[in-house]
Parts: sequence; C-alpha cells; structure tokens
Amino acid sequence: MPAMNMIQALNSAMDVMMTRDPNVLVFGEDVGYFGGVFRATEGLQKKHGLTRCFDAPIAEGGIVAAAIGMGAYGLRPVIEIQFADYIYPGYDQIVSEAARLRYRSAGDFTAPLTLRTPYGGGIFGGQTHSQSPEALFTHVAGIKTVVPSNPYDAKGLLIAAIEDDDPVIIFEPKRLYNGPFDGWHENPVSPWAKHPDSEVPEGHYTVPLGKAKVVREGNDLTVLAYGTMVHVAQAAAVHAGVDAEVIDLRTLIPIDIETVVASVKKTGRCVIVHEATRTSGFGAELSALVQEECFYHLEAPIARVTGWDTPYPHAFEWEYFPGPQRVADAMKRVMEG
Amino acid sequence: MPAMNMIQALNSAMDVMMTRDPNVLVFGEDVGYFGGVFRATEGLQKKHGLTRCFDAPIAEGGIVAAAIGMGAYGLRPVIEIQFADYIYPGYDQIVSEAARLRYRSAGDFTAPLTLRTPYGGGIFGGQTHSQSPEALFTHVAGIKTVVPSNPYDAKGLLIAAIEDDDPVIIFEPKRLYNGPFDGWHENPVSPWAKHPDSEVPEGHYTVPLGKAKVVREGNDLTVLAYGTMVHVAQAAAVHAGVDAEVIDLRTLIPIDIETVVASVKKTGRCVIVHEATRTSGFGAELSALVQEECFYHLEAPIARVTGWDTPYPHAFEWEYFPGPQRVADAMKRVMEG
Amino acid sequence: MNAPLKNTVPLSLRVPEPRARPGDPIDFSGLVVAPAGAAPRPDINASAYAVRDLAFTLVRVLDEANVAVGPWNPKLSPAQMKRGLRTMVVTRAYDERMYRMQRQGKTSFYMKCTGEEAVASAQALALAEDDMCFPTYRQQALLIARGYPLVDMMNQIYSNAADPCKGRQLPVMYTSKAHGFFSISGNLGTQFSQAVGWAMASAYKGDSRIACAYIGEGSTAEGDFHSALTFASVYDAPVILNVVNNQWAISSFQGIAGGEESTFASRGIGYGIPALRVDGNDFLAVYAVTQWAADRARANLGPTLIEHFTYRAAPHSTSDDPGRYRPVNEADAWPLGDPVERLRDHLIASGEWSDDDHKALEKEAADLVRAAGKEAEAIGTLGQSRPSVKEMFEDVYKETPWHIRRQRQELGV
Amino acid sequence: MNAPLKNTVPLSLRVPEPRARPGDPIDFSGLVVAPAGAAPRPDINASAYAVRDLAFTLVRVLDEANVAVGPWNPKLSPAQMKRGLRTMVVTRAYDERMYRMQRQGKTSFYMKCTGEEAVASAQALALAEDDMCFPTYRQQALLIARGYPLVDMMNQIYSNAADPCKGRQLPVMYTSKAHGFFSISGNLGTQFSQAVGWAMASAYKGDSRIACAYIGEGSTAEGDFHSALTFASVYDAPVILNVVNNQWAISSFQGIAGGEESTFASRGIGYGIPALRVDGNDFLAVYAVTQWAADRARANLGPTLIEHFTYRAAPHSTSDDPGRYRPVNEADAWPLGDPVERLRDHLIASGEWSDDDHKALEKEAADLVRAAGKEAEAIGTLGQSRPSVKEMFEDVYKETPWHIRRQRQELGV
Ligand SMILES: Cc1ncc(C[n+]2csc(CCOP(=O)(O)OP(=O)(O)O)c2C)c(N)n1
Ligand SMILES: Cc1ncc(C[n+]2csc(CCOP(=O)(O)OP(=O)(O)O)c2C)c(N)n1
Ligand SMILES: [Mg+2]
Ligand SMILES: [Mg+2]
Repeated sequence: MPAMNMIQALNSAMDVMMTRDPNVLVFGEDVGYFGGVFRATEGLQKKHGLTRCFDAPIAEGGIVAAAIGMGAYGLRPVIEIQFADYIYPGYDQIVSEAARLRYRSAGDFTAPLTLRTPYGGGIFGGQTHSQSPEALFTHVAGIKTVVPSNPYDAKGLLIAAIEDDDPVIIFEPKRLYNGPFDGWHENPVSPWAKHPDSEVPEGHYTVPLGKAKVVREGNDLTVLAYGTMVHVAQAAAVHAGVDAEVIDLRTLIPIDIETVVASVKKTGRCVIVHEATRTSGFGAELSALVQEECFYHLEAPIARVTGWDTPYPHAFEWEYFPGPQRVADAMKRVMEG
Repeated sequence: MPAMNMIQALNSAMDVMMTRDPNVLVFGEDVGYFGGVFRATEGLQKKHGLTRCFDAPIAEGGIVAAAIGMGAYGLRPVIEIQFADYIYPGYDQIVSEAARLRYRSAGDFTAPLTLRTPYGGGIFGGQTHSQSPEALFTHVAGIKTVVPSNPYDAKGLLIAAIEDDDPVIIFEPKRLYNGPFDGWHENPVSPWAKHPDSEVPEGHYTVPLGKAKVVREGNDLTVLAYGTMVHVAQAAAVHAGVDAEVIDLRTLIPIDIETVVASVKKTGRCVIVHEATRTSGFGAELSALVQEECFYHLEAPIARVTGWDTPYPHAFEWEYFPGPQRVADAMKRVMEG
Repeated sequence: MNAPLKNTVPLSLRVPEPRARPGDPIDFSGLVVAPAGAAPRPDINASAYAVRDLAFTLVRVLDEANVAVGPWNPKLSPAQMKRGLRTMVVTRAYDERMYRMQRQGKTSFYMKCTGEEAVASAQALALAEDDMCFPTYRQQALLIARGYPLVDMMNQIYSNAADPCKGRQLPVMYTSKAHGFFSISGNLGTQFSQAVGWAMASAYKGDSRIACAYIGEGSTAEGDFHSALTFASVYDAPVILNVVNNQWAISSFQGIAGGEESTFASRGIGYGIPALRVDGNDFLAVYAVTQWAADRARANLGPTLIEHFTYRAAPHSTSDDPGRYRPVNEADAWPLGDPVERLRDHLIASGEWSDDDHKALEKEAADLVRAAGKEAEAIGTLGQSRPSVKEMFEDVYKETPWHIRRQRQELGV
Repeated sequence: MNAPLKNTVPLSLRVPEPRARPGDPIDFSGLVVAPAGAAPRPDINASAYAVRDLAFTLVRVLDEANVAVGPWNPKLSPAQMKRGLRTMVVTRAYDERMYRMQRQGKTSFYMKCTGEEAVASAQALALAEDDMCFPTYRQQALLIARGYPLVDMMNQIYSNAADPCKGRQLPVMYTSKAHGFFSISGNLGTQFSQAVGWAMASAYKGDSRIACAYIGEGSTAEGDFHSALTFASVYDAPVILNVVNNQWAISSFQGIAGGEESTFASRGIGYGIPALRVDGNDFLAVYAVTQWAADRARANLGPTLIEHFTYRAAPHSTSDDPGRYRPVNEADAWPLGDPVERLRDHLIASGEWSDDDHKALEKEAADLVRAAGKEAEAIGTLGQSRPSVKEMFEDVYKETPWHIRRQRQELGV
C-alpha cells in the first residue's frame, strides 16, 4: 500500500470516483490545468479531460449554485472553495438551497454535491486564510459536515461524501496536508509517510460518514477533537501525563453520539478542543450534548480549549492556536475539578 | 406616556435618531415611500426626506456593503433586511467585513451600522419567512447581536445600537410586533397596549446593550430566553406551576454572564429556550457557559427546548414551535432531574 | 498645471422615484414603444456584439390592429395559438379562484401572475416538454401548459394531505421534476444560477435538453443574477435567461433595480450574451424570441438573455396592497395592453375565433378550475387536512439521522 | 406545424482555455489593439448609451514613437509626468526589495504589481489627495504617490512592533484613512461595493470628495462587483469603478471571468454606466480617462467604469509559480509594453529626460527603499519584533467585552 500524504489521498479519492462514475466532475478556482493552489486536483484534468476538471470564475456563490443545478440534473459535482474563509459568498446557496432542496421538494430534487475546502491555520495566512467556520454549517439542517484528520480517513470520507446523496462539506485541515502536525510548532513536522494512517489503498473504499474513531484509549478523561486537534490532543495527553481517551469525531453532523457518550460515561470528564473561535463554536454543541447525555457521570466541568473570540491574527498565530500546552493545562484542570 | 406596539417603538427609535443626528439614515428593500413590509419605517421618508429613508435594490450583500462604506465615511446607517431568512446574501459582507474592519485596520476604519431584521415564525411563512438565524452571528467576533422582547426595550435597544460604534444586528421577533404572544396560539393575542412594557417615552432613551433583565423572579429553576420565548417561558412557568426565574437576555453578544450565573447559582437548574433549530443554536453556547460557570451548583441537566433540526415547515408551525406545553414539560423534567 | 479639479457644485445623492404615486395622474409618457414589426430578426449565429441593439428596442409582432407583422412573426398555426390562449385563460381563472380562497382563509398566502400570463404560456409552447424550467413564483402557467394537474397545484396551496410538498412549503412553491419545473425557492434569484449549472450538466452529458430560467427585474440586483450571466457566458451554457420586468418589485419600481439607467436586456451585452427585449404582453413575440433563443441553445450557440417587458397587474401577493404605493388603475393604463385580450383579438381578426368561442373557453376554464377546487377542498384546505406530522422530520436528509429521529420521538409522533 | 426543434447536434460543454500554456509558443495574435489617438473623447455629460463604443476599443495616447497623440492626450506638464514616473520607479524598487525579503524569510508573504504600476500611479495624480480609494492588494503605488511613509508599509509587512495594523493583518493589507486608502480585505471584491456606499455618503453630505474603487478582472465574477454597479447606477454615486484586467487571476486566464466573450468595460453598458477601456500601460491614457471620470463624478454626473488593460508581469504572489500555467516569458512579449519604459521614453522623446536622469531616479528610488528597509528591519522583521500580544484581543469591539477580556487573562497576557 503506498504512503500518501493528505493531498495525495484526496486527489486519489477524486481520481477513483471520476474513473468509476462519469457523473462525477470537479471544478473550482484554479483547480483545472494548474491543479489547485494546494495541488489537490493535480493531474485530474490531464487524465480525465477538460470538461471533467476545470477552472471556475471567482464566484463562490456561482460555484455552489452551478453544483446544485448539476446535482438536480443527476451529476455528482465535487467543488473546491479555495479557502474556507471564502465560503461566505456561497453561504446563501449552501444554506438556503443545497441544504433544503430535498426537504422543500419532498425529495423531487436533491443536491448531492460535495464541497471541499481547506481550513484552519497553518500557512501564516492571517485572518482570511486561517478560519475554521465549521459551526456556521453545523447549525444548518440538511448538510453533513466532515473533518478528516489523516490521509486514510481523508480519502475514505471523501469517497463516502461523493457517493452520499446529500450535500456534504469537507473541511480539510491545511496544517495536516503534509504531516500529522501535533501543535509543537517549534519542532519540525514529521512527514505522513512515518504515520500508519498514511497507508492508503489505491482503489475504492469508504470511511462511513457519521462514525467517530477512538484514536487513543484512556480512562481519566475524554477529549473530543477533529482535524488537526486530534493530533494536538494526543500530544497534550502525553505532555500532561493524563490517561486521556481521544476521540476523532471525523463527522460533525451527524455526530456519532454513541461513541462520545460511551467514552464520557466511562471517564467522567471531558475536554473539547477546536481551533475555531470559542463562542457558539461546535464545541458549544458538544458541551451541551455531553452535559445532556452524561450529566450524572460528570465529575468535573466540561472544558473547552479553542481559538479566541477574535479574528485570526497574523503575528500571533501561536498565541491564538490552542496548542498542546493549553490543552494539557485544561486536562490537568479537569482532572483536578 | 403613549402605549406603543413594537413596530411603533422601532419606528420612534429611528425617528428620534434621524431627528437628533443628520448622520443617521435608513435604507432597505421597500422601506422608503411604502414604509416597509412590516411598516417599521412608515412616515420616515415623508418626514425626513427622500435621501434619508429610501428603497434599496434587492441585493442584501449590496445593502450591507453600502452601509459599511457609509460607516467608513462617518455616517450611522440603519438598514433593514426584509426577513432574516434573506440575510445570507449579505453574510460575507457582515462576517468578513463589518465584523472585522475595526480589528484589521486597528481602528483606522469602523463600521458602526445597525442592521434590523424581522425574524422567527408568526406569519405562516414557511421555511423562508420564519427562520431564527441568530447563532450564525453569535459565532462571529466583532458583531453585537440583540433581540428585544417588548416595545420599551425595542426602542431603547435600537437607539443604543444606532449610537454604538460597532456593528449591531437586531433580530426583531415578528410574533411580537403586535402583542406579547405567549405561545398559546389558540388564544387571541392581547394587544401591547395592555402590557406595561408598551409604555414607551416619545423621546430619546437607551436600554444598554449587554444587559439582561430578570422578568420573573423565582427560586426553582432559571429559564434563559430572548424575544418571543420570554413570553412563552413565563406562560410555561404558570402552566407548569414551577417557581421559575425567567431571564430576558436582550443582548446575546456580549452576553450578560453575571445575571445568568447569579440566577443559576441560586436556582441550581436551567432551561434554555429558543425558536431556532437546536443543533449548534445559541442554546448550545448558553448551555456550555452555564455548565462551565455553575457546574457545582447544577442539580439537574440543563435542558434545551428549541425548534427542531428541520427547516421551518408551513403546515406544522405549531408542532415546530417550542410552545408553552413543551417548555413546561422540560421545566418539570428538570425539576425531577 | 493640470491639477485635479474640485467640484463646482456640491455632490448630491439621487434616489429614483416613479413618475406617479397614489393620487398622482397615471404617467407612462416616459415609455418609448417601438412599432410592431420594426425590430430585425438576426440569424441565430449572429454575435452578441452584432445584435446588441436588440437589447434597447422592443420586439413586437402584434400591431395596433392585432395583425401579426414583421420578421419575428412566428407564424403559429391557429391550433397552437388556441392552445396558448387556453393556457392563459386557465391560468387567469386559477389565479382568481386561489386568490379568493386565500381571502376566505382557506390558505395563508397566494400570488397571481395577472397581466404576465403570456410569458410562461408562450414559452411553454416554444420549449420542448422536457426542457427544464427554473421558475419564480409567477410562472404557474408553465405547469398548467404542461398538463400538471390543477388539483395538485391546489393541494400544494392548501398544504393538505395530498400536498406534493408534504406541507413543508409556502403556498405557490410548487415542484415537479416530471414536468420540467424546478422546486421554487423563497429566496429570490437563487434559481437563476442553478439553471446555468443544470444546463452545463446537460451539455456535459451530450444531452439535448436545455434550461430555461426566470427572474424578476427587481431580483436582478442579487448576486445570483450576475453569477448566472458569468457562468453562462464562460461555459456557453444552453440556457434561456428570462428577466420578467413587470415594473414592480413589491413597492419598488423598476428604477430601484436600475431600470431607469438602461434596459435589463442590456445587462447581457457586457457578458457577450445575445440579449433581446420583448413586449411581454405579445404572445407571438414572446414565442418568437423564445424559439430563437432555444434554437441557439440547441445548436450549441449558448445562452440568450430575454427581457420580457410587462406589467404586474395584480398586487405583489395576498399580503400586499398596491394602493399604498402606485396609482390605483395604473394596470389598466398599461400601454402594451392585456396579453389575453391581445391574442384573443388577433385570433378573432384572423377569423379563427369569436367572442362566443372566447366566452366558452372562459366558462370551460372556470369549470375546470372549479372542479379541481372542489376536489382539492374535499381533501382539505389549510389546517383542515394535512400530511402526517411525521413528515416534518423526513427528507431533511435521505436517511434521517439519530438526532432528528430522537427529536421526532420527543414530539411523540 | 411549428413544433419545438430538437437538437441537430448533441450539446457539449465549452471550457475556455488560454492560447498558450507552458511550453507552447507565446501567442498574442488574438489581441486587437486600436492605434493611439483613435478613440474619440466625448463630453463628460454624454450619455452612457452614446459612449458605449468606448467599452470595446482601447483609449491610448502614447503612440509607437512615444509621442502623445489624439483627443485623450492630457497634456501633462513635464513636472507632473516626472512625478508619475517617480511613483512608478519607487513602487517597482519597493516591490523588488519586499519580494526579496520574503524570499529571505523576513516575512510570510508578498505581492508585487510589476507591469501594472501606471494604473495606481496615474490615478493618484489625477485624483484629489482626499478622494477615498478602495484598493486591492495591487495598488501600493497609491500610498507611495500620496506620501505614506515607505517604512510604515514595511512595518506592516513585517508585522513588527511599529506595524500600523498591529500584527493582525496579512502582509500588504495596508490601511490609511489619512491617505484616503481604505483597509484592504483578503476577501476579493468586497471593497468594490463598499466604495459605492462611501460615495453615496459623500453625496448625501454634499461633500466634494469622490471614491475610487479597484477590482481585478478575475474578481469581477463576485456578486460584489454586480452590487457595486447596481448601486452606483441607481443612486448615481460619485465613484470611479476600476477593473484592472491584468489577464490573470492566479492561474486562471481572463477567459474564466468571461473576458473572451466581451470586454470587462462593456459590463457597464447594461447599468447605464459610461465605460471606457484604456491601455493600462499608458500612463497618459490612464491619467486622461481618470480625469474624465473624476470630472463626471464631481459634476454630479455619477459613476464611470474603467477597464485597465494590462498584464500581471509578476507571479500572483510569493506563493505562486506562474511557470506552471503560462509560458515563461509571456510578460516580456506583452504587446502593450512596460509602463515605466513607455513614460520614460516619452519624456526622453520630448527632450525632458535622459538615460542618465532615469538612472539617477532609479538609484534615488533604490536608496530610498533601502534606507526605509534598514529602518523597518531595525525595528524588526516577522517574528523578531511584534506588537504586544495584548493587541490580539483589542479592537474586536471598541470596548472589549468580558468574554474577550477573560480569554486574554486565560492566555495570561
Ligand atoms: C433574497 C430575498 N430578498 C428579499 C425577498 C423578499 N421579496 C419577496 S418578492 C420581492 C420582490 C421581487 O420583485 P421582482 O424580482 O421584480 O419579482 P416580481 O414579484 O415582480 O415577480 C421581495 C423583495 C426574498 N424573497 N428573497
Ligand atoms: C472571495 C475570495 N475568493 C478567492 C480568493 C483567493 N484568491 C486570492 S487572489 C485570487 C485571484 C484574483 O485575481 P484578480 O481579481 O484578477 O486580481 P489580480 O490578482 O490579478 O490582481 C484568488 C482567487 C479570495 N482572496 N477571496
Ligand atoms: Mg417585478
Ligand atoms: Mg487579474
């Protein structure tokens, strides 16, 4: 099995699906000849032809709308929004249209599109190349929201998303494109090749939507994480010396409540981590859910470790980012609580 | 003091501010000659002139953008988005621009605009005239989010918003425009005139942003509510026979944490109510906050009573709406918990 | 030294206003109407640049004497014209009944297309049955022309147990894939760019079906309008882009959308999209330009923009009172007349129709609508009958996830 | 019977591609360039309709022999031209240094405007000092022309302790209200419609200042472009709407924004906005059309759309490698030449300038930039020096609310 980094895994998912299904096509800003600013679509146009992987005008609303129309026709479009920070011009089409087409037409029309978008910090991109807007989508009924944390999952989840009959948004943590970044930013990032989850089958397989994965078993507390924070949480557990169980949610909506509840009931403590700003972030929903489902098992307040309630600041990336030190501190606090 | 309904109170706030400050102007779809589809701007054009209250093209993104430009110039624009359901085409300008202009320019430019928008159910308007999208804004640092529940507050909060130097969004519960609807929808709604909060001074006054109000004192449990749900919660408390303390949050961001925490610490129980869909709604943030601040005081799980995670369905308005029966049931559950 | 000038006058803000408000005399003197037959009919493969003047004139076929004249005369057979007339008359009868039903409290909301019936009626005739339309709420005539059952339209409006939208949608937000009628959205403009995506898909698949999209002149201000034109232009999508300029967007006259500064058709020029302005109350002219546009699309010549110049004779919706913002009888004074009367009179002038025929048609339409009405009302009107409450929780996703299932249980349904 | 046609050929999807990709011979043969002096110069109060052909031609002043010809010759004084030349030369020197600094790891990111310097440099000269510009990231020459300190620009780029944006913004996202330079956004297009709002405010107040907005040709596809044109048209806003068509949007050629189907200037026609297309590498032509547009705005005649036809000679940014998507030396082959060389040669041809003068100017610019560079680097480059971490939590709101204050405490700063 070849070792792939996350970009290669995503590229392979699209390649596999374009090969299997003539209704799958890919478009977005700079994804055609050039292969995308993060190179996720490299080679797809050359291999599958100009009309199957092509550049789009700089109009995120138009890109989503075109994908909805294509979906209504019967295609399975895969679109790239160049940075999650630029998804907002397409917000109306996603929220008012893609998410509600099946419901409002009672299944007469559907929008089985897949939207990929790089998200989170990692390139010193300041406030408009670093955002984590997932909570702005988890509030919207009718869309599924996915965040992979490694190459194997990225490919399997992306294929599952393309095959899914509902609109799916995949937030791709750009910090993880090249390696399992664990938040110790002074250290060099080790390449994916050294990580077991970089072993990615070349062909077709899926990782089911809606299923979380326990990536580290433990008894003292539960960490709910996704994307980059899965790796940070593991590093923090080591750093704090806490026997933490780390859950990689993988899909945010629908959330795998069973895995979450089983773990928190076991450990009695919970730390929620994400890079997005805190207030009304997806961590709030997780906290509410855990509290509702596990109240009588909780031995300490649920803690949230998150980005601050500010835009993403260029010069303060490492003070903004909820790194392993902050997560470890929270773990210790929760253990004492 | 004249009795005003909510529309009159909002109208009076704009009138007062247009009279006091030549930099205040009002625009939006159908707000000019016609006076707005809910009549909130009636008479303002006639009194203050064509260029101070005028119709805008059907382009919510353009309306917000124009207001940002005007704010950067030094005006204090008040814009109306005809229904909150139609705010999404303006989402990018609100989230990426208005909310972040002060931060990114280090205060060199600011966007002191006020955005008014009718929200929530109440007119059998189906999925595109009934939404409650407040949580899509509470996640965004840089904007203030306000929801009045009565004429007095509506006017005082709107004046405070116009005078505020940051962008403020006011969600106006259309169910409350004409009377303090308490959710018992089979009963006729009593007019505002019979309610003490319809006594509205004619001139200038403010209700400060960021300050909640205890509208019903109680010892058994705390209800966190805003907008229509303030009245529903009170009706539910009566119906359930529970000595509930009902807090009208009034401002969601910044939230008045002191009032919330003091109450929950006193009662030890908490029910959160809103009409918006549940998952990742503002109730999630409230639940997370209460849990973080009051964990050791909580005697039962915090409950959320909300709209369902579906679009707003035309024929099932009353099954969708979290009415007093559902709120009362939750109160009882929490009392037993 | 050629220094930058400063102003000789202070700047001032211009806010456009219509010529007449309630109480003012009706004034259509600003309206320049080209004579019927005057506009040239270029080849379908003429360039957008070459045909750009068509965006500033008005394609008209029926002259003052109700005779069809000029190069755009589509030379429809009497049978075709009668079919079109019938669609319009049934549509008007349907609108009248449903409007009345709303007034009687049998539903929450209704929207008429009175005065604009020719647009969708003629287009339905000019399109193939399986071309996909992306309508606004004023193209009910498409469904009627394509034989969608009136009773199902009414069931939707009543949100009753037989409502094809299962009680979820505001009245008039129909959907029927089988009739090439895309689910109507409450959000203005969104369908316009979706239609282009559908057309791109059809082209991608080497299909033969084209798309036909609608937008009101007021809604052209939305970004989706611009997206639609951009994508249609770049990918040469087989789509007809219709702007229905009925002069009003609720209370805002077309000047608030920019209609005083240029025509809406002329928006096409900047995208290299051939654009035509047509008398929207002239059934034959609408048919002719649609056929031209459809032929272009089918021949891989790409999109066409059509501005239908018409007038919204009805209130915006049952929630609206136009007496608050425009002179009461403005509709009657509309210089381009009524589309039903004009086609009727043309048929009569051609010796193909009579007043009696027309009365019979009107009676047939009323009977048809009444019969459908009885049938739908027998199922139930709003609140009397409705789909199972369970339906509230279905179709959010293809498979209902646990949290929504659990909410359904919470409600106990 | 005139039944709807079905297709004679199957539909097919067209995806535009540029004439040349890496390895292909450079091909500008599709580019039609009007001769200098040919375009007429209408009165500023001519109607948009009357001047619509100006959207399809190219206003050019400098001819092949570097002589200024035709009605658009702005007849600038030698002093003015030298001032403009200086702005361009300093801008180029500045760009070169900052690009190098990024390569040396002294900052995270940089963007050059090489080849496009005439646009902002000539406009700065044609505008009043207090007119408000809403720039993209390629109008750094505006700041330079208006005397904003180079060292402050660099401080922003280094996010150092003296950064006017307090370390919060990506490099090149300058702001200076005092210099009529609106805070640059990373979100493309948003400033274009904001500029119209600013202009409306200026008109509302009876002020004399006008707004000047910029957008790249690729970004014209965003809805904000359409909003800007709609609002400018409806309210007759005193604004100059500039589309900088530098042929590329990262790796996408201008055809992906619709540039193969019509000119970007011609977008103005559908809104009734007078629109001009100008040789963006011809300093005198840019000055002349800007002056015309500014005069229109100041005289309450409303907005003007200008398409600056130029070429992005530099990579998109320091993150980009154009060798992956276009022929390597395409920039050198650009038929409209280099803006600095053209103005230099015109001055030399007029006897007002010499090679030595130019070398002296280049040296002066390099010295200036180097001195500023030393000063900024003495404060510190990225990571070496920065504003207080407290600044991360300031200015989210005017007064910092409790939750952000508490987060600051949580971080311990
Ligand atoms: C995005 C959005 N904004 C606002 C509205 C409210 N609204 C409904 S209809 C309407 C007027 C539409 O006018 P026009 O496009 O001219 O269509 P017409 O009603 O004349 O057919 C408005 C503003 C909406 N439905 N969607
Ligand atoms: C809304 C948005 N979408 C996408 C991007 C990513 N992006 C940055 S620059 C760019 C290309 C812009 O091209 P153009 O408008 O022609 O300007 P130029 O760079 O040529 O000056 C893109 C796609 C962005 N910054 N904002
Ligand atoms: Mg209209
Ligand atoms: Mg460009």
